[in-house]
Amino acid sequence: MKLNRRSLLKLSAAGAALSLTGLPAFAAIDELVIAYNVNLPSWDPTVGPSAVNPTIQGIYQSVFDQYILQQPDLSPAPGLLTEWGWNDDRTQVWMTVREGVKWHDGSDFTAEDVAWSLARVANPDTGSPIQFVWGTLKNHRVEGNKVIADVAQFDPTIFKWMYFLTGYVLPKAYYEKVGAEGFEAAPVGTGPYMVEKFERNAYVRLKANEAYWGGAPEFKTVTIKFVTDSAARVAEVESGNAHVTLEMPYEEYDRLKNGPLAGVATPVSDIGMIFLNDIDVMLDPNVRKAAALAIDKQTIIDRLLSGYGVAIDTLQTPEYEAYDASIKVGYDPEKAKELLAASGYSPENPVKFKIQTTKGFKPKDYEMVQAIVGLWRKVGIEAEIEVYEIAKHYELRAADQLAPAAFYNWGNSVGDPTTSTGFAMFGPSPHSVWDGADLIEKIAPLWGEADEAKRIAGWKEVDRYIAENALVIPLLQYVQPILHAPGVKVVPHASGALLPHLMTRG
Amino acid sequence: MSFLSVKNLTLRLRDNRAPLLRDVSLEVSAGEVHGLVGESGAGKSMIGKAVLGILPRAVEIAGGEIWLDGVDLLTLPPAARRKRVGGLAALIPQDPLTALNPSRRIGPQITDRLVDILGWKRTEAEARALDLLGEVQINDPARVMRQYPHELSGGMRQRILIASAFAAEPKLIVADEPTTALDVTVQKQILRLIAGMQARHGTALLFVTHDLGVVSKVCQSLSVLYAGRILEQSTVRDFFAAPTHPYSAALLGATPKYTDPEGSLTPVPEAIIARLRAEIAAYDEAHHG
Amino acid sequence: MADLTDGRGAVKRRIGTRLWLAGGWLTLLLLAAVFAPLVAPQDPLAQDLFLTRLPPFWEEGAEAGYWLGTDSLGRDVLSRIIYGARLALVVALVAGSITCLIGSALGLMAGFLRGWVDLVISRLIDIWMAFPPVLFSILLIAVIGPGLHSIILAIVIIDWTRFARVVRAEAMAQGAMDYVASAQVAGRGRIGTMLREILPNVLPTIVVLLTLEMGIAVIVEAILSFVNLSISTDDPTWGGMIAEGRASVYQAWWVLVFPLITLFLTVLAFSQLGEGLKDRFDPVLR
Amino acid sequence: MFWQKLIARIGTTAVTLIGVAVIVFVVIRVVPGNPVAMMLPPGATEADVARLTALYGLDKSIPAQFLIWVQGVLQGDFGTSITTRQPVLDLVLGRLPATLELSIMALVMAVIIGGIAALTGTRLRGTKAEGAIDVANGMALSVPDFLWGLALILLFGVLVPVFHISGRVTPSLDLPFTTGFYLFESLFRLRFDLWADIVSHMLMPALALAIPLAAIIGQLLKQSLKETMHLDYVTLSRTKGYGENHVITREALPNAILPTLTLVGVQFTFLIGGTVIVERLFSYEGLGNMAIDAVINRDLPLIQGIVILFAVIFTAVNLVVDLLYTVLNPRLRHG
Repeated sequence: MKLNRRSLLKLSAAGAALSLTGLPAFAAIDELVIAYNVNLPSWDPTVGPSAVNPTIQGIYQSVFDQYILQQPDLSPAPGLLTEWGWNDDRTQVWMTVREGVKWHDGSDFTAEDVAWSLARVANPDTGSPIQFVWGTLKNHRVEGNKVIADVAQFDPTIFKWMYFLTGYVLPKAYYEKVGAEGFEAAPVGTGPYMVEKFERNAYVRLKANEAYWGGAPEFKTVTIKFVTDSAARVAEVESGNAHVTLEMPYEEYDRLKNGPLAGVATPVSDIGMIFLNDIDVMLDPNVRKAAALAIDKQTIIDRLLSGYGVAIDTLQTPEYEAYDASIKVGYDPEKAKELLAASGYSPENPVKFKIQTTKGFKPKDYEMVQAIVGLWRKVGIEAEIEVYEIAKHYELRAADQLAPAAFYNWGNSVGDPTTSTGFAMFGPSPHSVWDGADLIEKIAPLWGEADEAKRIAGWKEVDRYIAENALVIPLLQYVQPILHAPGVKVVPHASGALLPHLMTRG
Repeated sequence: MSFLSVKNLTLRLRDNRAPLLRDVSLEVSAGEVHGLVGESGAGKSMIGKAVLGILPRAVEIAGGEIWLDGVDLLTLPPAARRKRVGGLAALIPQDPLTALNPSRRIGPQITDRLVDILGWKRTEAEARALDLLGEVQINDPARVMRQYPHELSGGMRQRILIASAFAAEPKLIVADEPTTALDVTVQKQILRLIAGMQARHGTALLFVTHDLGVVSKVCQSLSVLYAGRILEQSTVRDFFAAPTHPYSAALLGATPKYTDPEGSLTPVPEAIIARLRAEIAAYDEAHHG
Repeated sequence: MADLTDGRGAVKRRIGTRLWLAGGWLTLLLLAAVFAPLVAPQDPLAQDLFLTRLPPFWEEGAEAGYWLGTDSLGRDVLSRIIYGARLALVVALVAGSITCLIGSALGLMAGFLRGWVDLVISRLIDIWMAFPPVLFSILLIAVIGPGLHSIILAIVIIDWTRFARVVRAEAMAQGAMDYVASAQVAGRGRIGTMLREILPNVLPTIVVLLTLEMGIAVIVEAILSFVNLSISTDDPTWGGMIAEGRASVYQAWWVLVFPLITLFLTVLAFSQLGEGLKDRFDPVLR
Repeated sequence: MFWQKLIARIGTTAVTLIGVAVIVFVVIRVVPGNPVAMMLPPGATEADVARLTALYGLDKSIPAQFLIWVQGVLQGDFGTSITTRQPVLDLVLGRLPATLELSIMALVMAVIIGGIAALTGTRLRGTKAEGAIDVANGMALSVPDFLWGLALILLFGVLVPVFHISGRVTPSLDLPFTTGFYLFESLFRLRFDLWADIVSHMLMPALALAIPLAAIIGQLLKQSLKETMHLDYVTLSRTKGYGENHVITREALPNAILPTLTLVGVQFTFLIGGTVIVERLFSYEGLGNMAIDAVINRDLPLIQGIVILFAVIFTAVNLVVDLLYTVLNPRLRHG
């Protein structure tokens, strides 16, 4: 039997008719089932490794509310805080707390919860990974429905962190009553859904919070099944066992998006890039520039990712504030050869260095590096690929022992230049790879720049300098594919978070 | 009419058609004890196996007939043949150490044929088993019935196998060198036991052995085999008085006598072996496989 | 002159057709691996982003020279399978034989020398078998990093107990036999006895286990590639191709199916070879 | 005599467990990819790294850490998992029933399939059919369990969607179970609707595990049967008038099973260890699935807990198999 598309469609259609165990057909959906791609390790969104894991923020945002709400286009809006800001001389921050909100256990949400939550993540011994940001605020205090805190060290992005990693408000009374372990067993938040049943590594069943301040969600019961294997996830949705799924190979997305299922694919705040380490051959600007010019980003996106991806030349994406469309690098293999020739290299006598990448961590990560190595080979760059696990990457980067080139992806759902170009390229930060002194001087003043317009212009200037000297090679902005049954309408979120409370019966 | 009548039985190996038995014919009437004698590998035990239908898979019956109580077994379908053999005949195996199923108690291994094949009621079969265990001089038969084979000696196990063989009052018993695997002291008792039971039960007995001494004591008639051919058939009395075939005479010369333990033994002369080979070759030529 | 014995000796096992087929496939594989540069129609690493997912030659839309089609990077599937044979055979031969060497040596010593040597080695075997094999190899590769040497090391570390257990039992059984006692009486030292008396008799079992082990080594490489832990460089491996092909099985089924068939036939060939050798050596089977 | 054997056995088991604990403790401490580095997002400073390392006690020397760990174990505290911040013992014991049930179901299916293959192979020995069964056995053996899983997902999951593809039970069902053993408890509570749903989830992963195991059992049993069929008591039983089927199943099989039993015991432990990949493929929430996450996230205490539990299962199964062997084998029973 020739296993091509036509015969497969005929078979699966026949199969659907044959299904015996009363699998839910594609008709009206009362209980929404989502096939999710990663397991949820822990219910505390503010402490521990899961607090900084971008792939599970969608689940946290269904159960907990952030200080400030981030809308699908990444822009901030009033959340549990209705207004917020600095005082005139920026020595204090003030926040007005929304009233009439209830915790899932029925108790009242008060300014006390906000102050307590902020103090908790600022305290180093709770193991909070973002303590270095929250620690810039001191002695948080409540005045009626306002919360005031002193600014120990000015951070222009403090309010942006309030809708980013660990920016969640937890119930003070409940948490202190049941303790960390009790909270893990029965988490309580103010979010659109309450946790009804959680089976680790298997599924979580959510019940709608009818009294949600943002309006009760349409689907009253939502089950999030953890299905780590992408082929199994697609099979779940295709067989009707689940209604929505994400992160599947683009070929599968294309196959099903107009077929029995529907689909939506939008660019998200996650980019693929190649870190360059200022060691051996990478110290030669010709080699760096040639490496950047020799990559045909658009062809890689079209051929490898079925066209799902946005080519970028700086670490900012079009949605970010500091995005500057005028900075261009482009694809020019001839110029790359000239630059390499200037340093004495050629396809016959290629420059040699190692490039590290993960395999299977991000869609087609390994294949992209193989394609880039193929393109480099044509202009005279011989790159040897070394695969490592994401855990090994973090360690090497923290110890600044990455290979001359290392493929990595960088999430930044806040869209601020500090949490993209800043942390990635600022020498002293343990997470940057390029340690050039010239760049450090350019970036240093921007950390504390109070004037927003001047700050953004400063970061654009840094991005231009980086692009001209090829200190890093940005590749593409990822597009997140979501497949869903025709019976549900999915509103995608630019941060990549899959939010059930935004889904309606389409 | 003889109870067992084998006519022109020829056995060959399936894959290379090497002949094992060449046109063997013999008759055993009810109550008669007939010896099958020959060197090891002469095919004597093959005859017994052919009659009981337990030939190894590698051997096929290339010709001949086996009449058991008036019916040619080879014309019967396998199931009917098995039933008939099970009812009318029994085997006393050579090595008691491996002929009893190690994971089953002794009792069921005697009564199973009576109940399953012959349709006896369980109580009847058990009574019969106890009876026979007594007859083979086993004391405390009830206890032995519940024991496992590994708890009993070789001699005891052979007695049990004999009891099991006679249990169904078969008309024919094939005893395949029943004493060879036992040590000498026990051999005589077992021989006397078999002869006694045969006489009492009037069963026809096909006695396979390489020991002419045993034949002289137990059998009434015998056949001498060499390389799958019967060289001589006669009554025991005539044979021991004057064997007709030179090979038989040589064989007699090579057998220690109980009566004359110090008698010198003369191996079978080469000349006779050569003549036999020529005889066999001529036969093969005539029948060219 | 006709064979006058009762013919039992005449029973020879014809070399089974399965043995011929298995041997044939493995020789074909060996040739492909050794002469890969000559045999392979394309360079296995050459990518052409405009020739991605070409179907095999018999389907329409195929390109000449790409007999079994191309993968999502435009690389020729047939050439990658041929070069993949190199790695498969290297893994099978190297990992197989090292595992066999270590395992058999320890098994032999434990089985024959008995005493505290046997005690120590048996405990070692017990401890080693208490580790879940796949999990242990994933952990191991995380420690030493992916690469050809790590796969081989992982296979050796996991599977040596298979040899040790069997060889120990065999050596113990042989040790009890009379011919060993007579050899020792003839003044040969314990080690001498072990090597010259026991080893030749245990060798057939070792050879059978070795062929089976080679098959298992190829499977372990496929499992590790499936979990993205196989070799890191560009060199093609069947397991890697299967894992990569899985994502686009509906669009380009040949990227998954052909390496799968090759892997399947190779492992089958090793197991049938092992079975065949076992029958040849085993005198008991009439 | 029996008691001496038991005490010696407990001694060896203890040595094995301690050996496993020490080895895995050192191996995972040496593994690159310090878990703390994984926790720190962009912008964290050196001080943060040091602070968190101390918090998780990873800054002490390996022997010191091992001592702390052993003291904890003696009081039943296997440490806390870094990623889930739950006690390791609860996590591991929570997931153990799922893996045990899957392995037992796979073993039962393997014994049935392997048994049938061996018996038919023996009954039809010498014919073409026996050759076909041998080749089928070889094929089943040469395809690893995760590839069988792939094929099953494609076949029964998508093309002919008859069985569930992932998970262990349909989440929308509310489960009245108290223990983790869903399959057995649903039977115990006579809830056949739940039982059917659970089986529909477990069938494919169990089958993927069972096929290679069935091939091994099939080959071993057939080999042992072949040798038993040559023995005299089998031939004697034929002379009693019994047919071939009776002879094989009642006379040969009981004695052929014994040697196969010990090998099946060993294979069963490999099976449990081998569930890692199949559980991952079918997103079946057993120990294996959790183990892979633990390794990827370098959750050292959790890895340690899982490996130790596997070792305990391994030694326990061996003990049971040995006991079974003595009970079944009449010669030893009266020893």
